[in-house]
Amino acid sequence: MTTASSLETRVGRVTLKNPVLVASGTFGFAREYERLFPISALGGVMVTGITLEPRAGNPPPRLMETPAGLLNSIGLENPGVHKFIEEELPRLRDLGTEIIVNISGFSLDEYGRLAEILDKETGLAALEVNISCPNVKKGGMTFGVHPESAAAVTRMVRQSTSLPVWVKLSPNVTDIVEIAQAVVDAGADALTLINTLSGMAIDPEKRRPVLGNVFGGLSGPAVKPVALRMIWQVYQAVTVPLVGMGGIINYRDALEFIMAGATAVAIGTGLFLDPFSPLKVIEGLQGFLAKNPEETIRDLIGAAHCSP
Amino acid sequence: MTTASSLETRVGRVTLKNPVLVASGTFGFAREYERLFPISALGGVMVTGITLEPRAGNPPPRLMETPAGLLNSIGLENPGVHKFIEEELPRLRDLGTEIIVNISGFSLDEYGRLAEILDKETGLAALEVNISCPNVKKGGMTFGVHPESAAAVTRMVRQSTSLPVWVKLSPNVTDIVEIAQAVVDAGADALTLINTLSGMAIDPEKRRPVLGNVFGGLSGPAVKPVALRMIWQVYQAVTVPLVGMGGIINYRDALEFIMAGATAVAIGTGLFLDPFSPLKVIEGLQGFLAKNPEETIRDLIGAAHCSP
Amino acid sequence: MQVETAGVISLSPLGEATGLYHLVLTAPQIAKESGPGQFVMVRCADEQSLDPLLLRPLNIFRYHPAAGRIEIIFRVVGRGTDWLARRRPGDSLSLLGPLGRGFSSLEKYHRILLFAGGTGMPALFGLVEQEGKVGSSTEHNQEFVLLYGARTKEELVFLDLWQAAGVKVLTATDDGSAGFHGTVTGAAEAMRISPGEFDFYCACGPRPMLQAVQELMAKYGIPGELCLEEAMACGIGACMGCVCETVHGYRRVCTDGPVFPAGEVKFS
Amino acid sequence: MQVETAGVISLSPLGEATGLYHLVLTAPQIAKESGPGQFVMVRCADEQSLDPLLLRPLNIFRYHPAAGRIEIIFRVVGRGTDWLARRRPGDSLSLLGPLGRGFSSLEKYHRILLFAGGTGMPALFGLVEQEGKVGSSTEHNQEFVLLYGARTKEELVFLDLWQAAGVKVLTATDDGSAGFHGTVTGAAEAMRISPGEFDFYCACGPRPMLQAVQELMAKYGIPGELCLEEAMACGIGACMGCVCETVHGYRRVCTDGPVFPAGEVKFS
Ligand SMILES: Cc1cc2nc3c(=O)[nH]c(=O)nc-3n(C[C@H](O)[C@H](O)[C@H](O)COP(=O)(O)OP(=O)(O)OC[C@H]3O[C@@H](n4cnc5c(N)ncnc54)[C@H](O)[C@@H]3O)c2cc1C
Ligand SMILES: Cc1cc2nc3c(=O)[nH]c(=O)nc-3n(C[C@H](O)[C@H](O)[C@H](O)COP(=O)(O)OP(=O)(O)OC[C@H]3O[C@@H](n4cnc5c(N)ncnc54)[C@H](O)[C@@H]3O)c2cc1C
Ligand SMILES: Cc1cc2nc3c(=O)[nH]c(=O)nc-3n(C[C@H](O)[C@H](O)[C@H](O)COP(=O)(O)O)c2cc1C
Ligand SMILES: Cc1cc2nc3c(=O)[nH]c(=O)nc-3n(C[C@H](O)[C@H](O)[C@H](O)COP(=O)(O)O)c2cc1C
Ligand code: FES
Ligand code: FES
Repeated sequence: MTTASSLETRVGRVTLKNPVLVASGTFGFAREYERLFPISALGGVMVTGITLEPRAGNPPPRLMETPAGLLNSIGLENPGVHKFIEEELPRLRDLGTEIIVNISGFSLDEYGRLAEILDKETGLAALEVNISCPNVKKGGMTFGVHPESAAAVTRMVRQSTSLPVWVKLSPNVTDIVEIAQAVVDAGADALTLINTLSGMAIDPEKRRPVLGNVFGGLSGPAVKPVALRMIWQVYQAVTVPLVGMGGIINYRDALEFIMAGATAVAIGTGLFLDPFSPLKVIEGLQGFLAKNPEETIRDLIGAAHCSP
Repeated sequence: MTTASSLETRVGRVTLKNPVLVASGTFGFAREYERLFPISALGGVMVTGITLEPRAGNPPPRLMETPAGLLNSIGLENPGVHKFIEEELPRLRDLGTEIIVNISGFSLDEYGRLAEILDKETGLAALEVNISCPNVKKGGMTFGVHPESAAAVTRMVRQSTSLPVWVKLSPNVTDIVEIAQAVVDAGADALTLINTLSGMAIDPEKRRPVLGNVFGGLSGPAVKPVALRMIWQVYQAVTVPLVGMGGIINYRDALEFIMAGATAVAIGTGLFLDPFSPLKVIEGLQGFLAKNPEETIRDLIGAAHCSP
Repeated sequence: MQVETAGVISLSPLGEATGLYHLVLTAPQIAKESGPGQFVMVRCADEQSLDPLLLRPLNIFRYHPAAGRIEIIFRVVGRGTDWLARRRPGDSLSLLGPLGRGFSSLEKYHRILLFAGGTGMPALFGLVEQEGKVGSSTEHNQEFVLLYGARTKEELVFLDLWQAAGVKVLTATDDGSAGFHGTVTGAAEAMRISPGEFDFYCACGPRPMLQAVQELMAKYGIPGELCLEEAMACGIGACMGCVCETVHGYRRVCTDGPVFPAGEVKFS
Repeated sequence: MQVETAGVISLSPLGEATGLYHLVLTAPQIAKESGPGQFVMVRCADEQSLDPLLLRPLNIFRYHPAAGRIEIIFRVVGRGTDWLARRRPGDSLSLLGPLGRGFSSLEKYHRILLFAGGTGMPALFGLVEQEGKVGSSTEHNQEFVLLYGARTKEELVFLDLWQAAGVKVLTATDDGSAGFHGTVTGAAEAMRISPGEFDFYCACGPRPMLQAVQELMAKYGIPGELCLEEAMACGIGACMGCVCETVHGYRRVCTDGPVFPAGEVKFS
């Protein structure tokens, strides 16, 4: 019989009632979607990227729809960690689901301070470390694209908090496995992947880039094959749990990620085409499991790696 | 007035009657599409990837449709360079369009020998060097993902032929500009980009990867934002002409690539959704130029880089 | 705000080659909650198709809480609206709404100037109809003048409805085929507005028009509100994607707007 | 082979919950060139939509060169066929075809066994109808026996048409609701075929069925041909994407097939 516990999954120390999270930056601080459905139905919420100081974000336009995808250049608009703790965290704690805070720094120091500050707060399940931020001290290359800088950020956060550290990998790299290994060696408890692919669009009438920031991050179904490939490769190389994301719309997409090696999944862009998509994915997974009463979601993790 | 010559463009030494080519691997040796339209209407044909020895290719299934994209794992099935010269080249020479031969080697030597062999043939406009092949001598990492090996392949081909050398870049890299510069410094006359993004798909019923080869290359509209971003970045860094491809379906897509910096474009996956798409793109470009009688396609190259 | 499955009651082209359509839907929940200047997000693709991916924002032209209906006017500009234009009576649509901060109450104003440009018109009609809400224009002894601009005569739609609502309608067309030959701001200047003639204005239309209206009204010292458009993803304030620049920094068009007090939005 | 814009004449569901549809199209050029076992590629998306992206291969069930029509039977299994099932008479479809190497001429055979599994059935009907081609079955004094398998009785469609063409029809269903309870190869074994009773066979259906048929017929020493399916991109032989493994190496299903001589295809 499929019980609720068939869907339970564990990302390291963190137990999730089901494997379906919502992805950072797409769900705000859960204020808005709360008006549509009970957030407690979700496995967890990855809140919007938080920085040390408040950030205004990038100039508009910030969004451009592409074939089966979405380009965004939000630029981490957020109220800063202090206002987050004051104004958002108390509400988030009471939502009845796991809260994962996504942090972004523009120097190693900033990552460390963010982790320290959040370490003092209760009610957080984990920190998700966004290493796709430009390193202002190193000429703007993002931390996440080199194993050394990715490891350095991880170590810094690891030293600054006792919370589980989930590191979010950038897909804009030659060798995702090399980065994953470096980050795990540096103390990551789990990996989340993928962040957005770097892309752009041009308006042929205006003869200018569409986005105010020229470049944006590509998400949505268009990137799913790339995300799945990376999960697959990383699963074969590391033993920490993986949280998979990138184009998940329905439960079959989620199954693909889980069978490729994800312990949990997150939905971002999928919310925009149907705000209820996370709930439908949960239902769909339940239905799939119901076909085989012996099986739980945990049995499916990485299932596609072994020959039939 | 828009004349045919408004569409003429030059990729280094190679003059194309219009900027619309068909991408390697999607057009075979032009035998099949010839039955649908006159190949002479095209700016050029990039023939299927040729290797030194005949290759059987990868086990099926080799294709999987993804959202607005296509995964393929053909694995360079081809008759080998000698049979190509004997059986295909004579016909190709007479098609009335520029013929670009795409070559793939599994060692530096193979690239050199392919270039030497083809150097003796007449009727070729250029060699397109596919550096996305696994280097069998270096444990299977592809040549195209490191600047040193990409440059080495380019130098080898450059030394072995007097034909124009177009190097085809892999998008599966951290820094496309670094590779582009290395390849240009090594003597490339032009760059073509992008090849496919590495991806995969899983069949949740079978619990196995869909493709016989597990991994495949993602092409089609889904990848267009990534391709455009790379053209944009490379255009700012090098002075050789660029041939842009990745998800071009209609003339507006082609304009995006040209305005981002491409001197010509190629259509691959677009053929599969409409075999006439290259002709429609040519017509569409002509229509766009007709709006502004002073302008030629050459005026649009890189136009989106300058402020309005 | 909710997700509601709406039924298509009718879908009619407006004029010959305008590309404009009039859509009438059953959507009782959304009809009940709607206010002037609010919008809905509509999924404009087959259930299983992922292209186009995102919902399309469309203003609520009229809402009828009692009948459980809403009306929309849209122009076909791309693949989403093209898909929408091919629906038929009986089809269902997935809607999210009503969304956004609409126009403020006009209770305290008496002579109100409305500026409509193209498909910005539908956003304004709720101001004079306000069905099911506290007061209607006549009750409040209000006077409305609508300055309605479009490319050509054919694209000026539902003039009769506006007139029936007691609104004085002045038109402007780019090609001079009806009304003033030029923009709505040109038409407004031609009116030679006297001091105190209007005490408020509301405007909805393309950005250049809104900018021109804001500048002109500032000259006359008339306060007002502008209804903006911006590309949207979530439509409910979560993604920070739809911001416009204002004197208070970036503000979300979908939830802080789409209606902003004149003077707040920074154009250019 | 050409690209032809076809008009939908009719589209009818077959049975209650089978998911099967019967599509009749005007496509004069394709109708003229078609032969038994050939297929068309159909674009199954709105003109401006890029998902689904690729054309869908579908067998030509019947072709009527004189009337300029072709008929197709398809099952809704995903978003492409779902889109197709929602077309209406008068709509147009973009087709590429006819494609593939169909069945060889059966002229020299007299007693032919046909194996059809599910939506493999339509590929075979041209063999007995052969409209507009040199000979028809009766002229050649041929006898056909069709072994037609499906999941359930309702999915066995157009039996009357087969019978009207002078074919002896034996059915098999997975659930036993009609004919033999089991597979078509089970049904064939139950027939106790005597040596020389049949001199050729043609089969179309899912891979496991084709494999079983090939093995069984090899045992009886009957030669034949198999019609395969494989995911396709170009459909015309250019992309090398649709290969199956044969004793001669990889062969393209779209142009070297879809029909292959029995014994050539390597299953498993
Ligand atoms: C709050 C709000 C209310 C709106 N109300 C209405 C309305 O009542 N009636 C109506 O006809 N339209 C309205 N629009 C505009 C409408 O949302 C767009 O026309 C629609 O999303 C285009 O979708 P598409 O798929 O047809 O075009 P696409 O294929 O997405 O794009 C086609 C062209 O339209 C442009 N475009 C895309 N999105 C927008 C946008 N948001 N605004 C302007 N241009 C755009 C593109 O740049 C492109 O040139 C409103 C927009 C907003 C933000
Ligand atoms: C030469 C040829 C002739 C065919 N003739 C017919 C016919 O006459 N009638 C008919 O109903 N079908 C026929 N098919 C199968 C038909 O092409 C597929 O069912 C169709 O492409 C599925 O498209 P979809 O978008 O609805 O499904 P998708 O969304 O693409 O896929 C839905 C499901 O169908 C499976 N699927 C996808 N492609 C194929 C395929 N090529 N074969 C089998 N399963 C597939 C997928 O794995 C998935 O499980 C034929 C296929 C070939 C290659
Ligand atoms: C509008 C938007 C904002 C995002 N903001 C963040 C962010 O602040 N921090 C982060 O790590 N990822 C951010 N992402 C990336 C997503 O969390 C996710 O990794 C990515 O979108 C892929 O998943 P999807 O295809 O389901 O959207 C953002 C994505 C979108 C679309
Ligand atoms: C079926 C298929 C086969 C391909 N074979 C080759 C090849 O042999 N050599 C090569 O350099 N690129 C090959 N490519 C890549 C294309 O040439 C092109 O770079 C890529 O598909 C992006 O363009 P598109 O989106 O227009 O298809 C192949 C692509 C496809 C879809
Ligand atoms: S569209 Fe997401 S915040 Fe406005
Ligand atoms: S589908 Fe392209 S070769 Fe068969």
